Amino acid sequence: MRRSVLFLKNPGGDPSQVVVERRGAGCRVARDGHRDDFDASRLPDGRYSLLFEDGRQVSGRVQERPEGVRVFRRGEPATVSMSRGRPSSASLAAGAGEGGVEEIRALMHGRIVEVRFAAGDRVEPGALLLVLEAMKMQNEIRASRGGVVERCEVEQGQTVEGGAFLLSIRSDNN
Amino acid sequence: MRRSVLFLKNPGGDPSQVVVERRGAGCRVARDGHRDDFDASRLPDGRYSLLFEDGRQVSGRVQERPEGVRVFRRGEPATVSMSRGRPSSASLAAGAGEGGVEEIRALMHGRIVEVRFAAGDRVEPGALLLVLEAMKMQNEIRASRGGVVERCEVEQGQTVEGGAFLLSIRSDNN
Amino acid sequence: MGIETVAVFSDADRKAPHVAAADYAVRLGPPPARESYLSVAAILEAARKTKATLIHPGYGFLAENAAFARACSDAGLTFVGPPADAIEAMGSKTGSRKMMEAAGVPIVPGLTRPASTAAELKEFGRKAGYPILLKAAAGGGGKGMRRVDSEKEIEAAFARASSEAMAFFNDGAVYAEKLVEGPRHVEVQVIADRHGNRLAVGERECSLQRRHQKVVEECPSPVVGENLRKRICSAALAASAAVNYVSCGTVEFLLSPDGSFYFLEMNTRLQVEHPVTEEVYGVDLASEMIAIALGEPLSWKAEDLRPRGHAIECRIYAEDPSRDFAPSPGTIESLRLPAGPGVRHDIGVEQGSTVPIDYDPMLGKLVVWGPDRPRAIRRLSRALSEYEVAGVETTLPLFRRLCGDSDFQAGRFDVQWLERRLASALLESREPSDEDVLLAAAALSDETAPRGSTPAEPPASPWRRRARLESLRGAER
Amino acid sequence: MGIETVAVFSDADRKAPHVAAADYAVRLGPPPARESYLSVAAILEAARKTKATLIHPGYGFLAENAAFARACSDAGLTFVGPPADAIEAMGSKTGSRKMMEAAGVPIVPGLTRPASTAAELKEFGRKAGYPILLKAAAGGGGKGMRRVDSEKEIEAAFARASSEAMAFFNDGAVYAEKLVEGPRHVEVQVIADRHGNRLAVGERECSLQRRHQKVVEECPSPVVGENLRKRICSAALAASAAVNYVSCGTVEFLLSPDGSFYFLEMNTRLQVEHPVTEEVYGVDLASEMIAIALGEPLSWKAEDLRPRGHAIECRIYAEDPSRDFAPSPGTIESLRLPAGPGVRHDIGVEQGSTVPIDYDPMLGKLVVWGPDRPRAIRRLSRALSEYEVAGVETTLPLFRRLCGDSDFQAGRFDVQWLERRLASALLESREPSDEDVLLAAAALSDETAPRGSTPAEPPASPWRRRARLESLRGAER
Repeated sequence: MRRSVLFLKNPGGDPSQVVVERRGAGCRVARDGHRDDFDASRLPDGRYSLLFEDGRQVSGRVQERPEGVRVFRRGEPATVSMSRGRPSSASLAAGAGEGGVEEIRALMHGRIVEVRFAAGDRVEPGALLLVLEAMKMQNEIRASRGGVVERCEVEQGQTVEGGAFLLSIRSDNN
Repeated sequence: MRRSVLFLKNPGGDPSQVVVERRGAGCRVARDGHRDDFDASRLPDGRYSLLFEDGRQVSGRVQERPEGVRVFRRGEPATVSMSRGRPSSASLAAGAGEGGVEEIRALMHGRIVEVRFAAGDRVEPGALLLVLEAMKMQNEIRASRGGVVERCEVEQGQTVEGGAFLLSIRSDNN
Repeated sequence: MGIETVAVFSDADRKAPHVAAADYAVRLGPPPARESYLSVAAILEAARKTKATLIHPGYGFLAENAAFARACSDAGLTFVGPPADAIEAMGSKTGSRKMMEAAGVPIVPGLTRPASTAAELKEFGRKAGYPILLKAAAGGGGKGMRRVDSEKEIEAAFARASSEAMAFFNDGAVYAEKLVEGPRHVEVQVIADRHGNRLAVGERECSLQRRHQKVVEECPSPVVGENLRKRICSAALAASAAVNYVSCGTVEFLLSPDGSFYFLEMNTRLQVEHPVTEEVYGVDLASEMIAIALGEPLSWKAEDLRPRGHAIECRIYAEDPSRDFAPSPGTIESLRLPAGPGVRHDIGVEQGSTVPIDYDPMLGKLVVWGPDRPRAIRRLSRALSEYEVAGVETTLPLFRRLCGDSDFQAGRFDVQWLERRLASALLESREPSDEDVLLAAAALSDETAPRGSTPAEPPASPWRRRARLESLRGAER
Repeated sequence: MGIETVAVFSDADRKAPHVAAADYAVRLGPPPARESYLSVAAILEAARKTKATLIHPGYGFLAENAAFARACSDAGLTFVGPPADAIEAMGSKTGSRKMMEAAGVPIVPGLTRPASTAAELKEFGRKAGYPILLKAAAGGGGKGMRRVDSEKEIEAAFARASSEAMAFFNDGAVYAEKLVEGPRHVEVQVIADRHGNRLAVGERECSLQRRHQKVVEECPSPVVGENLRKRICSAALAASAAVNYVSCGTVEFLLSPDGSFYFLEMNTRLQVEHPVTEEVYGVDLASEMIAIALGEPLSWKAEDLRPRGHAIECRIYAEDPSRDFAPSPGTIESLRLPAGPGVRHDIGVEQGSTVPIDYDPMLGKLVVWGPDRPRAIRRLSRALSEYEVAGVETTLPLFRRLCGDSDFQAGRFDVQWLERRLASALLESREPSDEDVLLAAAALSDETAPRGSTPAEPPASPWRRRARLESLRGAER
C-alpha cells in the first residue's frame, strides 16, 4: 500500500488534507471526515476511470497546471485547487529551516524504500523525494518548494529513526 | 552538420551504405552513386514530411521493427531493409576484436563532442555511442551489436588521434 | 436519448472505451466469454445492482439467445430486441424454413427436416440435382457447411458435417439444400413495433465475404432495381410477420443471377452492417430499436423512407491480409482517421488501446456515403488513403486493393468472388519505393525524434512497470 | 477526383496538415499573411513551378479578390471560383445594392450611393425612420458598422464610421440603411455552371453570431417554411443571375420577423458553413465547384435536390469563452473526437499541433445531422460531451450551454440574441464537483503515470531541444 497526502485549497482558510491510499488500482480517498473507496484505472489515452462500489463510473482527463488541477469530464474542464505540496500561501511548509533551506526528516521509525534524488539534483515543487516504509505503509515524502538538493544522507534499504535527517533542499529565489 | 551512415540490405549481396547529411531540416541522402536533397520535417503526430526542390511532397510514418523499417504512406505499410548498424549477416562489423568484444576506435583526428555511455552500461544494437567532430562534420559512431560497455576511455571535449581507442563493448551471446 | 447507461465488462476490458463512456459499469468476470459476456446470471445481477430497466444485447454474444431474452423478461427487465419466441423460431434452420414456406417466402429447395442417414441425403441429391450443400441444423456463420458435388462424396461429407455440427453446436443434426451457383447475399432491413407497424428499410449487398464472414457491405445493392426491391422487401415483411417479429431485424436472401431469390435466415438483432442503411435512408436504427422496446410506435412511415445515394462499409479487423488473415493482436501505436464529407466511423479502439486476443478482432468500421456508387467508391478510396493504423496489422490494404478492382467497381461479384480474388495476387504487399527509402533515412538520422516507434506514452521505466503489474494484480482481486 | 494537389504554405505552416496531405508543396514566405498567403506573385510563382492548372482560393485570404482572379486567368490558370467581374460587382456594397434593386431583389431601404456629408444621412434618417445603420461602402465582416438611434447622434457617428472605414479599407465612403429590428440572418446557397444552369440549394440559418461573426449555422432555418423557401430561393437566383454568377456562392438575406427579407450581400466563394447544406441536400459543394471550374455541367437537377433532416455546424475556435473569447494559442495536448452516426468533422489540427497566433484561430468544425431539428440537437449534445480538447481553451463550452438553452431549442433567436445571452450567465464555467476532486486525487497519487499533462511526445531533453532549434533555423534559410 502507498499513501500520498494532497492539499485542497480552501478560500480564506487553511488548506485541507486529502489522504490517498492506493493498493494497485484500489483507491481510498479521505478528506474532511468522509471517505470514498473506488477502483481507479488509467486508460490507454491517459484519462482516468473511477469505478465506485455501487457501479457508478466516472471518467475524465486530469492535467496539472500552474493555476490548479484541470479536470475534463464529458469534454468540459473545471479547475480543482489541489496541490501535491502544502500550498505556499499557508506558509507552514513542514521542516523548513533557516536560510531558504528545507530540511526533510523522518516522521517515524522506518525503512527508506526509495530515494529519487542525489545531492546537486534539481527538484520541482511537489516532486516525490523519498518513500519511507513504516508499519507496512509506504509514505511519500515530497518537496514543498522547488530547489536543489543540498545534502542527502540516506540510501535505499536503510533503516532510520523518527526525526532522523534525510535530506535538505536549497530553495529557489531565496 | 551531422552525418549518419545507414545500411540497406541487398538480397544476396553486401549491404549498401546510405549516407545522410543533415543541417537542421535540410537533408542530403547519398547512395549507390546518386544523391537526393530535400527538407525533412517531423510533423506533430510523429510522421515525416519530405519536401523536394521541385516541390514534390511525400509524407509518411516510419517505425523501426525487428524485421526492418516500416514506412506507412497513404496509410499503407511497406518494409525497407534498412538498419543503423551494418547488418550482422555481412559479418564485417568494423573493429570487431576477439572474444566477442567490439573495440571502437577513432577513424580520424577529431574532437569527441558527445559520449552517451559509461563502462557497465547496456547498449542496444545501433545505439549512438559517441559523436566525433572532424573537419566540421559530426560523425556518429554506433554499436553494431548489443552488449555491455566494457571500457570507455574518452570524455566529452577530448581531442583524439585517428586510430585511438575510444571504447569497447562485450557482445551478448558470446 | 437521455438514458443513463450501464456497461458490463470482463477483466480484459476494464479500460475499454465502452466502460469509460458509461454512467455505471459492472465487472462480470474473467476474460473468457463463458465466464463473463455469456454469463446470463452475471448480467442479470449487474442489472439488479444498478437498478437497470432495459437490456441491450449488442451484436454478438447473447444477442440471439432466446433463453437470455426470456430470463430478462422473467427478471422484469425490458429486452431491447425481438420477443423470445421470434428468436427461437428463427434460431432453427429447419423450423424457420418450414414457417417461411408456409408464409409464401421462397426458400431454396431442400430437406424440411434434418437427415439422420446418408441415404436420405442421396435421395435428396438425386431429386434436386447436384451440387448440394450440407448444413448444421443448429448452425450459423458458415460453421459445419459442406458442398457436395456428386453422390459418391455423400458418405464422407455427411460424417464430417455431422461431427462438426456436434463439435460447434452440441447438436449433430444436418440438413441439405440445393446449391445456388454464383449467388449474391442480399438482405433486407426490417423494423416493426408493438402496434403492428412493420417496414422494410431497403436491402443491403453483403456478397463480399471471406470464410462466410461479411467483409464489405453496401446499400443499395448494385444489382437490385426498383422492381426487384419491391418483391424482395415484401418477402422480408412476410417472413418477419410470420414470426410476429418486433424490433429491428434482418432477413437474409440468396439472390441468383437470374433474379430469383431464396430465404436464407433471419438475424434477430441489429447487425454490424446497419450503418449503410442508416446513411442511405436517414434513419437511426439503434435509437429506433430502443424506442420500439419502450413501446413507442415507429417514427417513420413507408412513404417517408426515401433512399438517397450509396453507402459502403468496410469492417476493419486486426488481421494480416498478407499472411492469410492471421490475427494480429497488439497495441495501437498510432491511429489516424480520415474526416470530411460522407465519412463515418464506428470505432472501438483508440491510440494506445490494446487489441486483446480474447474476443473478435474487429477494430472498427469505416462507412462512406456518396451521391452514387462510383462517387462513394472514390470517397472510400480517398478515406482509405488517409486511414493509418500502426502497431497491429489490419485489413485496410485489402479494401485499398478492392477500390481499384474493376470487378468491384462494376459491381460484378458473387459470394465466392472475394475468396477467388484473394487466391490471386490481390494482396501482394506494397514494394518499398525510393521515397520509402528516403523517408526511412530521414527518420533514422533524426536525432531530434524519440527513438523507434512513437507510442502513445513514453516507454515505462522498470519502476513504473512494477507498479503497473501491481495495479493489474489489484484489479484481479 | 484524381487531381494532384499543390499546397502553399508560410513558414508558420511547414508542418501543417494541408502540407503533409498534398502531392506538392511550395513555401510562399514568412508567417505574416501579407508576405505569404496574400502575396499574389508568390502564389502564381508556386503554380508556375509545379505546373499547376487550377487554383482553388479556399475560404479566406484571396478568395474574394477580383484582382487575384484576374491575375490567375492572365497567367493561364483556371480560378476555381466565380468570374472576376462577378466578384467585383458583389464587392461593392452600394454597387451591388443598385444591381439588386434593378433585378427586383428586395433590399433594405437605404442610400443608393455613399454619403459624403452628415446632412445626407440626416435626410435619409428622416425619410426612412430611425434606427438606421451606417456601413463602410467597401466593408464586410461588421467592421465600420454603426447604429444610429436618433438624428442628434448622426454627426459623431458619421465621423467615426468614416474614419474606421478609412482605417480598415482605405476608403472612407459610408452609406446608410434602415435598421431592421430583431432580424435573422438567412442565406441561400447557389450553384451555377458555365452552361446557364443555376440552382438554389436551400437556405442556411446563420443568426447565431458574435461580433458579426457566425458561430453556429443550421440547415434548414427553423423558421423558413415551404412558401418562404420558394420566395427567398428565387430572389437568390435572381441576384446571382444579375451578375452572371458562375461557381458556388451564397446570397445573404436579413429576414424580418414579419417574413419579409432583404438582400444583404453575396459571398463569392465557398463558405465555412457549406457542410450543413451538403448534409441535408446530399450534394458535395467542394467537388461541384471544381467540376464547374473545369467546364462541366451541374451534376444535379432542381427536382433531384430533396432536403432531408436537419444539420447543425459549430465553429470551434481556440478562444476562451470564460474570458471574453480571448485567443488561446498553444499546443493541442490531447484531442478526442466524437464518432458515430450523423457526426462529421472538418478539422485542421491534430494532437500535438500548435495553434499559431498568426492566423484565424479556428480549430475545426463539428457538423451533426439528425432526422429533424430536436434529434439533431440531441446528437450535437452527445457529440459535444465526447469532444475533448486539452492544451488550449476552446469555444466548446459555449456550444454545450447552447444545447441546453430553451430559446435555442425552440429556434427563438435573432442576430443579436447570442450577444445578449453571452452578457448573462451563459458562460459561467463548470464548478468542480466531488467527482472532479476524486479524479484529481486519483491522478495525482498515481505513480505509474507520466507526470503532469500527457503531451503527444515525451518532453524534449535539452539536447533534443538544441537540435530542434537548429532544425528550425534550418527551415528559415
